[in-house]
Amino acid sequence: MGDNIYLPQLARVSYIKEEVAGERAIKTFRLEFAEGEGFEHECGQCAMLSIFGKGEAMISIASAPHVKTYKQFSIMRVGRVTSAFHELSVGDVVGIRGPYGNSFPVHDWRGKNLIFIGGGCGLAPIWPVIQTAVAQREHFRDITVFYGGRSPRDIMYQAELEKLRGAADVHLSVDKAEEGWNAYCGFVPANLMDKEPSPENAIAITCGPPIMIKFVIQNLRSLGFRDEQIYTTIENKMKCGLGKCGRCNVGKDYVCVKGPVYSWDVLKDLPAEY
Amino acid sequence: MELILEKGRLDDWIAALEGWQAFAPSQEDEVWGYRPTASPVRLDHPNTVQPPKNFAFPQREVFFRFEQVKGEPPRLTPVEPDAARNVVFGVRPCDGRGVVRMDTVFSDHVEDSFYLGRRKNLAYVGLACLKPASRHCFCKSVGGSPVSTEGLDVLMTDLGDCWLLASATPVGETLMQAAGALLTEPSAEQRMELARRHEEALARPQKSAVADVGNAATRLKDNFDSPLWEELGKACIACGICTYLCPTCHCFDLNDEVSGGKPLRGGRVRTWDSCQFPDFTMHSSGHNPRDSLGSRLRQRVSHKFRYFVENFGTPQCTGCGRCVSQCPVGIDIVNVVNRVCASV
Amino acid sequence: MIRIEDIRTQARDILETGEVRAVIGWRRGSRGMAAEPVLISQPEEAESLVWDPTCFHNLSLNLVQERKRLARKGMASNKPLALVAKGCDARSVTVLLQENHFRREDVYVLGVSCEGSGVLDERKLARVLDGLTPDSAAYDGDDYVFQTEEGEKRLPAREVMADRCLECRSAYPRLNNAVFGEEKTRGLEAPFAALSRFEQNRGAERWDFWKRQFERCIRCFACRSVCPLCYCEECVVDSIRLEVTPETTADEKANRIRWIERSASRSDNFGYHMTRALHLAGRCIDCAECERVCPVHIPLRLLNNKLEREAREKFGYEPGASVDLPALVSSFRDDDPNEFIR
Amino acid sequence: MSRQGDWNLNPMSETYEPKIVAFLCKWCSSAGSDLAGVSRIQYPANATPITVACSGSVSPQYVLSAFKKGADGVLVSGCHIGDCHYMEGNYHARRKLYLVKELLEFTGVEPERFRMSWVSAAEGAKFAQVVRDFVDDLRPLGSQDKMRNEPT
Repeated sequence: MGDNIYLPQLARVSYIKEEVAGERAIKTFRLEFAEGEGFEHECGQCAMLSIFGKGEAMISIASAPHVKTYKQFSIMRVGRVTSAFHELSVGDVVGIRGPYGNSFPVHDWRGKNLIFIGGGCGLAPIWPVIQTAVAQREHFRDITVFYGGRSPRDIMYQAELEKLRGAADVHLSVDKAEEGWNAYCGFVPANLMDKEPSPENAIAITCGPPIMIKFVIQNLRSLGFRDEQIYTTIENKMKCGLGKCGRCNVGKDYVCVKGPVYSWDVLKDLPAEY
Repeated sequence: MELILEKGRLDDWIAALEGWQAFAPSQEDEVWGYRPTASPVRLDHPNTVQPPKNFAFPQREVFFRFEQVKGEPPRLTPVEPDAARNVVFGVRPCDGRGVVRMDTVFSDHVEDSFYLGRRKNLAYVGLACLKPASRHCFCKSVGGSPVSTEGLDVLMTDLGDCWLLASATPVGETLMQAAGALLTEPSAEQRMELARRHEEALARPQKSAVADVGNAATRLKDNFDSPLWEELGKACIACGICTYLCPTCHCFDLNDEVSGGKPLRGGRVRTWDSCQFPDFTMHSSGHNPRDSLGSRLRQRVSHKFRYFVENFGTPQCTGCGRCVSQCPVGIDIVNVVNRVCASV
Repeated sequence: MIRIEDIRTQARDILETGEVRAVIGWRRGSRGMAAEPVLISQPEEAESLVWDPTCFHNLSLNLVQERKRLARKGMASNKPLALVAKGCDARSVTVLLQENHFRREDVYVLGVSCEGSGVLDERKLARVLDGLTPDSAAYDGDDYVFQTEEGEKRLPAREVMADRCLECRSAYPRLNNAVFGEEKTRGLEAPFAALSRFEQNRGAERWDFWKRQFERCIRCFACRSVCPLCYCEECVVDSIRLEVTPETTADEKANRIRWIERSASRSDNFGYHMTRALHLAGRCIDCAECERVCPVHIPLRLLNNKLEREAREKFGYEPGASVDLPALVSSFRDDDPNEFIR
Repeated sequence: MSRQGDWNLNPMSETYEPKIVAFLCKWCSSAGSDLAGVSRIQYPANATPITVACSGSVSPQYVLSAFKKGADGVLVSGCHIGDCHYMEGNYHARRKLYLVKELLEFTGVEPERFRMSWVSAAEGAKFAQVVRDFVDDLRPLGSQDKMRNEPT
C-alpha cells in the first residue's frame, strides 16, 4: 500500500523523428528509462507520459515488447501535453508510468493470416503487433498492412513501411489523388474493399480515426469476417490509467484497464461512447 | 459487543479516544457538515449536506511535487497520504454503505495508496436512523437499511435516555474498549428496546423507493437507447451537485498546478471531477463521446444501477437522497430509474 | 391575483396557432413540493403548467440552454420560443437581448407580475416547519399555504419569502408579449437590505466571513450552471478549451491560460467567485438563483448585489432596465468616480 | 516547499519589503517610470512593472491573478483622463477597476492593496511618489495572505 501509484518514473528522450509536419504534426520519440526500474509491456498497452507543469497524456506504446532498450511513442500534436512533447529535444527528461491496459492476444494468433488496417496516427498502436509478427515471421501466415493518410505527407513510418515489404504485403493509400502518388487513392475502407482480403483463418486489426474504424468494421463484416476476428483499440480521455478516475468509462468497463484492445464481438455490446 | 452509553457521557467517550481526532456533524452557516467535535456533541443532525467521503477521498490531494531547472532533469518528491487517525461520528447507514463502495473502487485492480492510506486510519461510528433523515431517503429500496452496519465500525442507536453501541468491526471494539467504565452492559429491557426500535425503523415506510432494484440493471441495459434519457435530462443544468454530494461518486481529475516559474515548481494534484460536466469526456480533438445532457444523466444513473452491478454485484447507489434533495432543477434519480425501467 | 388558467389558456393558444415553437414554464415536480421547469410543445400540455411560490427558477436559463442545444445540433428555429417570466426573469431576458444573445422576435415573454407575492425560500421554510416536508405550496393573499403530513400549514409570505423578493423593486415584467397580474410591487424591505446588513461588518469581520464561505465552496459550479447570464461557451475556470472546432489549432488548446485551478482551495475559490461577480457586474438582475442552488449556502447574492448597487449609485446604471442600454463596463460618464485614483 | 520564490514573507522582519505588481500603460505611465529612472529620482524598487497597451486593457483577471500569485499590492497606472492614446481606454479602466476595488474591499481585503494612478510620460517625479506612498501604505499591512495561493 505504500506505493505511490501516481508517481512517474523518469525517462530520457533518446531519439526524435518528425513523421508528419503541419497543423496535425506527428513526432516519434524514443524514451529510455533514466531512473527507476523501468517496465516491460505487451503489444497494445499504453503508458502515461508526463511533462511536469503541463500534465499527463495516455499514449500507446509503439515499440514492440522485444525492444528492451527504449519505448517508442508516436505523438500527434493536439493539446497541452502533446504540444509540449513536440517542443522537446533529445536529452530532455520526461515522466512515464505504466504499462496500462490489456493487450492484443498475439500469441493466440499464431498460424493465422494477419490483416492490419490503420489510418493517420492509428498506425502507432498496432505497430508493435506488426513488429512482433514480423520478428516471429515463421509463426504467422500472410501479413497484410493497409495504411492511409490524408496526403502523402501524412503518411507516418514511411521508411519502416518500405522495410516491411517482403515480410508483409503493404497497401498504402491517400485520401486525395496527388502528383507522384502511385499507390491507391481513396479512403482506407475503400482500399480494403479494393483488395478484398479473405476472412479465411484471418484476424483483422484496425486502428485510426473513429469514422474510419466504423467503416472498416462494416466492410470487414461484408467481406465475411466474423465479429471475433476483428480487433480494434478505443482511446477515450484518460487521467489515471488505473481504473479509478472514471474518465474512460464506457459501460461497465474502464477502458484503461479492460481496454484499449477489444474484439468487435465484445465491443459491439458496449455503449458506443468512445 | 453491545454496551450502553448514557446520553450525557458522549463527550467523555470522545475525550477518551486517545490518539484519535474526532469529527461529528455540526452546523456552519446552517450547513450540516463533519467538523472537529466541539462539546457537546448531540448527534441530532439531519442528513449532512456532504457525505463523509472527504475523509478518505479529499476533494484536493497532492500526489507529488516537482521541481525543474530548465535544461535539467526534473526532481520529484512524492507525498505521503496524511497519517492522522480520524474517527467520524454520526455517520448514517447509507453513508456507511457508501464507504464500502468507495473501498471497492479504490482497491479494485490496483490499490490506490492515497485513498487506502487514509482509510486504514479511519473509523466510522454510525447512527441508526430511527426515522428517515430526509424526505428523499430511499435506502431500503436499494438493499440498505436504516440500521445497517455495513461500512461502520460501531452503530449507535438512540434509546431515549442513552445510546446503545454495537461494535461491527475489531476497530469498533477498540473504540468501545477505550471508553472503559463509561460503557455498561445493557439490561434485558434495553436490548428489547433496541430490537423494538430497529424493527420500527425497518417497518417505517420511506416516501421514495426504487421500484425493482433487482431488475434495474437489466432494464437499464434494455432501455439504453430510450428517448426518455434526453427527455429526463433536458432540465439538467450540468452542475456537479449530484456527483459531488454523492457518497459513492469517485471520479477525479489530475492536473499540474504550477507555483513558480524559475525554477519550475509545482505539484500534481487530484481534484474531484464530475461526469455531469460537459468537458469530462471531451477528447483534445473536440470529440465528445457523451455530448448531451441525456447521455450524461444516463451515465450517472447507469453507473449507479447497472455498471456497478455488472462489475461488483450490487448497486452503487445507497439511497441517501442527496442528489435528489439538492438538485437545482428537481431531477430525482428514483424517478429516473423507475421511469426508464418501466418503459417498454 | 394571477389565475393559472389564464397562463395555461394563453400558452395553449400560442401553441395551437403555431405562433411559438414551445413554451417554457413550470409543472409539478416529481420530488415533492418544488415545481420544476418544463418545455412543452403540444397545446394539451398547457394543462400541466403551474404557478405557485416554488416557481423560483429563472426560466431564461432554459431559453439559453435550448438555443445552445439547437446550435450544437446545427439546427435553427424559425419560430420564437415562449417562456413564463416573472419580473426579475424578464429583466434577464432583457439583458440577453441587450447582449444580442437573441433577437426580440425570437422570444415570446409570458410575463407574470407576481405582484410582490414573491417566491419561497426553502431554507427559511425548513427552519419554520422544523422537519415537516410539504407536498405543495400555494399563494393565498398575503400567505403561503403548504400541504404537509400534518395537514395544512399557513404562513405569512414575508416570513418565508426569498430575500430578493422581500427587497423587490419591480415585480412587473416590463418586457412582455402578454402579461398576467397587476403592476404592483410590495417592497417589504428596502432595496439591498441584506447587503446593508452585511456591510455593518468591518474589514476583518468581512474577511472572516468570506474566508469561511470561500473555504466551504466545493466548486460544483451550480451557481454558474444555473445563471442565465453565465452563458459563455467557455469559462475562465474550465481546465480545458471547450470550444473545439476542426479549425481550432493545437496552439490554441495548448496555450490556454489557466487563471484559476480546479482545486477547491480558498484562493482558487476566491478567484472564481470574484471573477464571476465582476463578469456579472451590470448584467446580474438579482434572480438570486446562484444563492438558492448553492448546496453549501454561500450568500453569493451579496457579491452581485454589491456591484449592482455600486453601478446604480455611482454610474446610474440599472441592469435589465432597457434593451438599448450599453453594457456597464463598455460605457462611461465623465463624472464617474475619480477621487480614488492618485 | 515555498511557492513564493524569493519573496520575503515575514511582515515583522525589518527587511520585509512589500511586493507590488504595477500594470503601466505604455504610452504614459511606463514612460513616466522610465523618466523617473533616467532622472535618477530615488524611489523604492518594490514594483515589478508590467507594460500594457492601455490601462483599459487591464482585465480584472490580471489584478486577481497578481494577488493570487502573491503580490502584496497591485497598481494600475494610465494616462490622465482626456489623454488616452485610444481616446477612452482610461475611462473604461476607471469604471471597471473601481468595481474591482469596491469588491475587494467588500470581501475584507485591505483597500490599500489596490491602487490606481494617472501618471503621464512627463511625470517621473509623480510616479516615484506614487510608488513611495504605496510602499509606505503597504508596509504596515504585512504580507498579503488572503488571496495568495496556498502552498502546494
